[in-house]
Amino acid sequence: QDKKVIAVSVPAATHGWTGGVVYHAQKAAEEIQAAFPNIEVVVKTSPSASAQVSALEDLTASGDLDALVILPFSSDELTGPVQSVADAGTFITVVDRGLTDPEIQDLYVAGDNIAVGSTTAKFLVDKLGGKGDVVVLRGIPTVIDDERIQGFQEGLEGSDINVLDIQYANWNSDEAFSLMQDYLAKYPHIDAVWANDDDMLLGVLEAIEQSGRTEIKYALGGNGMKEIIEKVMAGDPMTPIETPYPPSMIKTAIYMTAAQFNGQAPVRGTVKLDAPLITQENAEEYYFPDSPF
Amino acid sequence: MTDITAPPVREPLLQRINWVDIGPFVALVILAVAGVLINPDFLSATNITNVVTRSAFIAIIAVGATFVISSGGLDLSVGSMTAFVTGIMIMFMNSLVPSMGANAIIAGMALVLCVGALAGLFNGLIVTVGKIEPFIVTLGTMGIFRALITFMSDGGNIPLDRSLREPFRPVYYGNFIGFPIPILVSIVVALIGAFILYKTKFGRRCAAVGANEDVARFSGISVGRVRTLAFVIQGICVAIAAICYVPRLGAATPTTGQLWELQVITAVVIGGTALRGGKGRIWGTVAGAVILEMIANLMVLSNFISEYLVAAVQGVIIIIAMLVQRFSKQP
Amino acid sequence: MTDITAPPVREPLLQRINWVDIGPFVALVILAVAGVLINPDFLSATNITNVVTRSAFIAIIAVGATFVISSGGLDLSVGSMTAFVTGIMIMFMNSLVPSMGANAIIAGMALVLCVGALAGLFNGLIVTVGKIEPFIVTLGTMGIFRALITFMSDGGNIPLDRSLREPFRPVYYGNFIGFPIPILVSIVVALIGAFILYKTKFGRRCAAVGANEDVARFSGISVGRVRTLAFVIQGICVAIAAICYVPRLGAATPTTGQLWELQVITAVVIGGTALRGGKGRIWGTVAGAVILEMIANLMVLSNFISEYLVAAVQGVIIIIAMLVQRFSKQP
Amino acid sequence: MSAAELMVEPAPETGAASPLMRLSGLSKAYGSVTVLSDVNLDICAGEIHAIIGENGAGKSTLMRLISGHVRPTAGTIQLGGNEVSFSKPTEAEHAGIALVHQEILLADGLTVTENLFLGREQTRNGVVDDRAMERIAAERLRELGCTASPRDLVGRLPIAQRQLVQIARALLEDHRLVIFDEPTAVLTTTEVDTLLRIVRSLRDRGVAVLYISHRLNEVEALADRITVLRDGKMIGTYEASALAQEDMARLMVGRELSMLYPPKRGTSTQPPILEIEHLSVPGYVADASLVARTGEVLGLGGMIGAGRTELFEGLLGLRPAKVAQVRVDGKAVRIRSVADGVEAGIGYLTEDRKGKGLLLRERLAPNLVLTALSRIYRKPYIERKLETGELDRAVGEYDIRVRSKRLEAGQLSGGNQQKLLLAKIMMLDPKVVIIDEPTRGIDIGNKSQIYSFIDALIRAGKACIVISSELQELVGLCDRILVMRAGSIVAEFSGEEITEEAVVLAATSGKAKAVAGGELQ
Ligand SMILES: Nc1ncnc2c1ncn2[C@@H]1O[C@H](COP(=O)(O)OP(=O)(O)OP(=O)(O)O)[C@@H](O)[C@H]1O
Ligand SMILES: Nc1ncnc2c1ncn2[C@@H]1O[C@H](COP(=O)(O)OP(=O)(O)OP(=O)(O)O)[C@@H](O)[C@H]1O
Ligand SMILES: [Mg+2]
Ligand SMILES: [Mg+2]
Repeated sequence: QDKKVIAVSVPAATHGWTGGVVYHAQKAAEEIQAAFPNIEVVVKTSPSASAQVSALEDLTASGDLDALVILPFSSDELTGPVQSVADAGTFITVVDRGLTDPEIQDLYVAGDNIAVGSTTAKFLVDKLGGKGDVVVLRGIPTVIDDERIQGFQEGLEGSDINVLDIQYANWNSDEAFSLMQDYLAKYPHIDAVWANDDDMLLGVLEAIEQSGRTEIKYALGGNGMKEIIEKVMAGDPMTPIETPYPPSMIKTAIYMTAAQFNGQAPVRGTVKLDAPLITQENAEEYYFPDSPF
Repeated sequence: MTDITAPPVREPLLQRINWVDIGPFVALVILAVAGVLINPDFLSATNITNVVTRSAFIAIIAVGATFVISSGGLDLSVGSMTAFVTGIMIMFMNSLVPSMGANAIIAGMALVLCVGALAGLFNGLIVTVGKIEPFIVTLGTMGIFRALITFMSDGGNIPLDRSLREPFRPVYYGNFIGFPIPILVSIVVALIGAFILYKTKFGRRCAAVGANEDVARFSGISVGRVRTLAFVIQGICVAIAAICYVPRLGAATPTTGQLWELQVITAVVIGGTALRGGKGRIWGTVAGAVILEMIANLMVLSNFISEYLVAAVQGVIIIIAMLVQRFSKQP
Repeated sequence: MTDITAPPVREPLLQRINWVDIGPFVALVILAVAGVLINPDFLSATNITNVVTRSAFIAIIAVGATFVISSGGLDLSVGSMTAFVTGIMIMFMNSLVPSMGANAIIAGMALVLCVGALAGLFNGLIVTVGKIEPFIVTLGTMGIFRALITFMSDGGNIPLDRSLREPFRPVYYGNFIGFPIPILVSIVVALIGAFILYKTKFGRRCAAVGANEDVARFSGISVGRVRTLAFVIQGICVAIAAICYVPRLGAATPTTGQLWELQVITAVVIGGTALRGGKGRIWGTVAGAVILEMIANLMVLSNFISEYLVAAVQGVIIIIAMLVQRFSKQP
Repeated sequence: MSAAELMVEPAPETGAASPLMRLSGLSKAYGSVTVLSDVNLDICAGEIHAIIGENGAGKSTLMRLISGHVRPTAGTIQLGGNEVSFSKPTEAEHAGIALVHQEILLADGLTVTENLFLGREQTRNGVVDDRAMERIAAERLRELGCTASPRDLVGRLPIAQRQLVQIARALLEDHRLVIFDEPTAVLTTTEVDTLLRIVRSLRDRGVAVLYISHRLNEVEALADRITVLRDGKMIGTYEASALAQEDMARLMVGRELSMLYPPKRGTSTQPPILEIEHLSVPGYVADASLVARTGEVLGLGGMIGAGRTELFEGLLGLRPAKVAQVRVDGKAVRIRSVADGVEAGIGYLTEDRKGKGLLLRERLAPNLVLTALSRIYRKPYIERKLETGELDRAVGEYDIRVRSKRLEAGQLSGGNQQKLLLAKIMMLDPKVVIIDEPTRGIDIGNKSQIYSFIDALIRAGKACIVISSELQELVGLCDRILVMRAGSIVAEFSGEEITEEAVVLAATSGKAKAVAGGELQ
């Protein structure tokens, strides 16, 4: 019996964005299995890097895996284990975070975290006229967070925009709310706020609203959460733009991987998702009302 | 031999002060002084109000935890229970909006109190009927509640109906005679908690069960019932915290209440309640919750701590706060 | 006047089996049977080897935790301590590569054992000298270690030098007479742990301190020293786990070892050691670690559980495992 | 009243040889409260030196000073001519001083052997030698007539066995001075006899023995010299041969004592107030039935392990038990917990006051009212004032000697703890009071108070069941006695039949007339 098995390994739904990833992965799995009875897609979530390595071992233990779609927790930690899977002849699709050794992956659907930071930064440089005071909220200390901050700082280079403060808020709206309140207490003048994830932006917006402070021109996020896209569509002056980092990239990757078991030639190489600026004009394209994210 | 017949001497004031109870407040004052030195804005009305208001959730839940802990239990599930009951409440309110309008809020509040009590009952029954360590039971239910909210929200979030946001908002952002509502709520909860723990039969029994289960049993106290009830009180406190919480961000997410359990237990212990049970200190617990929030606030307000090291400094301060407490206990 | 009690009769075999010790193994067997029913691949050699190998980290750390808990302490910092010592080890190894080549691995291993012991000593001294609840102390140091690794890695990660990956790899992936190295390491650690806990004066005193501090003190046992030493053993176990961990993931990150503390404590408690101290069960602890890993494995192997509900099912299974344990205690 | 008035001469200073230990001006104060002042005492090798005094006189405190558990506020201790100052118990132990505590200080979760060897484990090649330790433990336990197995968990042992384990622990190594602080309070006659033999053999080997007991007949039988403490002060040291029991009592209390036991009331003919039919506690009690009537004190005698305690614990649902029928005042009741028992009018006072009776870390008042919270409950809350009032009343009524009402229960002297516990149970105003070992560790003055109190209860129309391991007490106090052996009620005595010999005989050999459960109704 030659039923083809595609395993999908993604982080557990611990916050909004990963929740979106799980949602899209499951959607893709259902759709593909309904359309192609000869393909089976198993989605597995893991709450940590080492759990993900374990999940890989479990998925390959039975030895009948044809393809693996993986959104790694971190590049360094998963490179070795994915290598072992690849060595068994499994087709490897890596999503979002590339492995340290690019040779391993057959297909790479890349998100661009650096671009998320730099696109936002460039927008601010432009709108604030090259100068001003901004505060930044970052997530959980991981590669993604690090890259976004790095991109943001690169984007500000050459301008007179001053980053007053960067603190962790763990991609959690409550912690972001508290942190923003404290920023507001600490800095009498803030021109703009960047939270490197939309979950946190929700908290930031509430804190700003409660403070009644009016000098803050922009509060921006990133990731493309539907609540924020709605704001962009509505032309919200505080949050006029958004940078997408669509969790649906996992769906794209699963479809591209599945295609080869459906008679098409396997797609190899790199598919780069850029992080274009979402504005009121193009917001509609990035709006998925049914997605939980 | 006749010492008892001597008229009781009024003890001097200094000795009558209960130093153990005072400990956390001493720590609080020292922290506040340090705060002003670090950043003069610290004592601004807005900042202090913000900090105290924010500490309300932890304080309210920790009042419940004081019962559980002083009766010899432990509840690790409070954080995810908050997320779970919040989710239930929002979904229920949203579903009632078409028929009831803003009254859905009242109905939702009533429901969440029941759900909280039931969730607490669930924990309590497994602990007492199954006779399993509370640590393990609530670690298990922590996973269960967290999974349920993730499931209910499909991993995303459960937003409150827009039409309810405005009428509900004052519950977090509103004031009453100058005090933010959450502060008032937590004072009321603490007052009721203190009343129950110190002034009712149940409170006495709670402490007795925590101090020595055998003595309690031989004194005619139904140990299982008292323990279970402590968990139910914990559940109700979680529900009250959830009611104050929803209007703040207007949504429940799988990250709601994450790691609150650790904060709650820390607040209780900093407040002077021993983890092994037998004695609960409601007001110390409230002070403990404020201390925690204040430390976090000071971390942001100070300028000389690398963002990477914030957690380290917090850890150090918590340990120092405990030391201050210990030494203020010996007058 | 003679005594009425009959001379002690040799107990029948069934009664001589220590049922309390057997509990976790019964739970393990039931789980394995359930596993086969869910997915026949479960019992494949590869799968079982994988599961047991993976449980090595938690098992090794939990052996240390058995000492801490049976002496009446608790260590919440083990997870972040793992991250911290892993980071130190990698940085040290990387810095030695130019001069020592692959020998850097040996040097790094020696160093990490010292660092682990020191980190444990640090915890132990604060607990015993400062006389603060271990829960609070280690919650504090948990923050401290976590912050240090974040600081050391600048919020990113600390990868092992490429040239060391190959020579280091066998420590996780290698075999010796057919057994994966981590399994052997954890068996050796458990053997040594069992020897120390059951067969040395220190081990006896550890249990005595946890059982009744006052009695231990009156018996001339230096309670502080015993407690501190238990934390040092915990630190060394963490270091050993770190050594096995690095070749698996090849890097230390600020999220390394997150929430391991809960898994470790759960393993210890499932293994039959009481959280309030007084009795440690090394082999039960090891079984507990395997049970946890097996549950996670079954979640992956089974296909009918919504991804969102995995945590809930795990929670339920943990509680059931405890129930099985309880009932197997009463023959 | 001075000692001289009591017409007994203190023993002349024994200038003989040099004493093993000499205490000079030893005092102890807790804060502003002096519990022991200016004690001067010589203890010689090869003597049994008894210390007697009322509850709270400071006997245990003195022993704790000698054995390094507590440091004196003034005065010196000389050992073998050299001044010593112990900062911890182990130092005293190394100097050859062992103390058997009044309260049982053992770790419940450990086995008998582990407890015996705690802190002095034996090793072979660095490995603890369980085999050897268990062998020694078994031997020592046998010497003491303790039937516990070396591998039993101490927490599972009845209290008497625990006491024997504790004694075995003190005697494990050879010491120069062994102190027994009320070793026999929880023991029955057989074990007491064994213990007395062992104490004498210690003396004969040249060991100095300090011996505290409230059982004056023991003191009379055993002691070479007797020191009397009253209110923390030394009254004097006397040659034992010069003191009769009445003299001891008088010296302790400082006044003439009236009769120890109240006159008996005679066999009651009133209707039964408590009827228990066919009660079994698996492993402890087999099919016991009994009837208690108002107007009589019903005694329960038997050896250690006869199952008397378990019978009533089973009755009150404190351990798994089966019972066909329980009637209180003629009405059938179902009792599944102590609370049900209270409801039905049954009060039970445990024999294990530290482990099951009092919250040692809690103050006196909360302990007192724990069972009877309603007494201080005035809707809608508990009134502290009522609570203090209750404490004042109980302190007066039961003559609980407390120097401050802010003390924790664990800081009371043993006897006063017992009185507090008694007061606690009586707060419930029960119809039937079951008192397990009512005077364990209580001095003779208080004993007679408690007896007259029990008598008053009976006269007030209540029933009282007394479980006692002290034969004299049983015989002196009770109107009717049931004897248990190996889990069954084997004999009943009333009126003239009640003699020590008859009870002992029934408890050990069963030659007395057996009573079938049914007959009792
Ligand atoms: N830690 C303490 N703090 C204050 N008072 C104390 C403390 N320990 C003991 N006392 C008091 O010292 C007095 C003497 O107590 P001690 O235990 O020596 O009496 P005792 O003669 O052994 O009595 P008993 O026969 O009842 O055992 C008591 O009044 C007791 O309350
Ligand atoms: N050494 C022992 N070995 C085995 N079982 C024992 C031993 N000692 C006691 N038991 C069990 O404990 C039961 C009751 O013990 P316990 O001493 O509490 O009874 P009791 O009659 O209340 O004695 P007392 O009140 O005089 O201490 C006995 O029936 C017996 O089964
Ligand atoms: Mg005494
Ligand atoms: Mg008894």
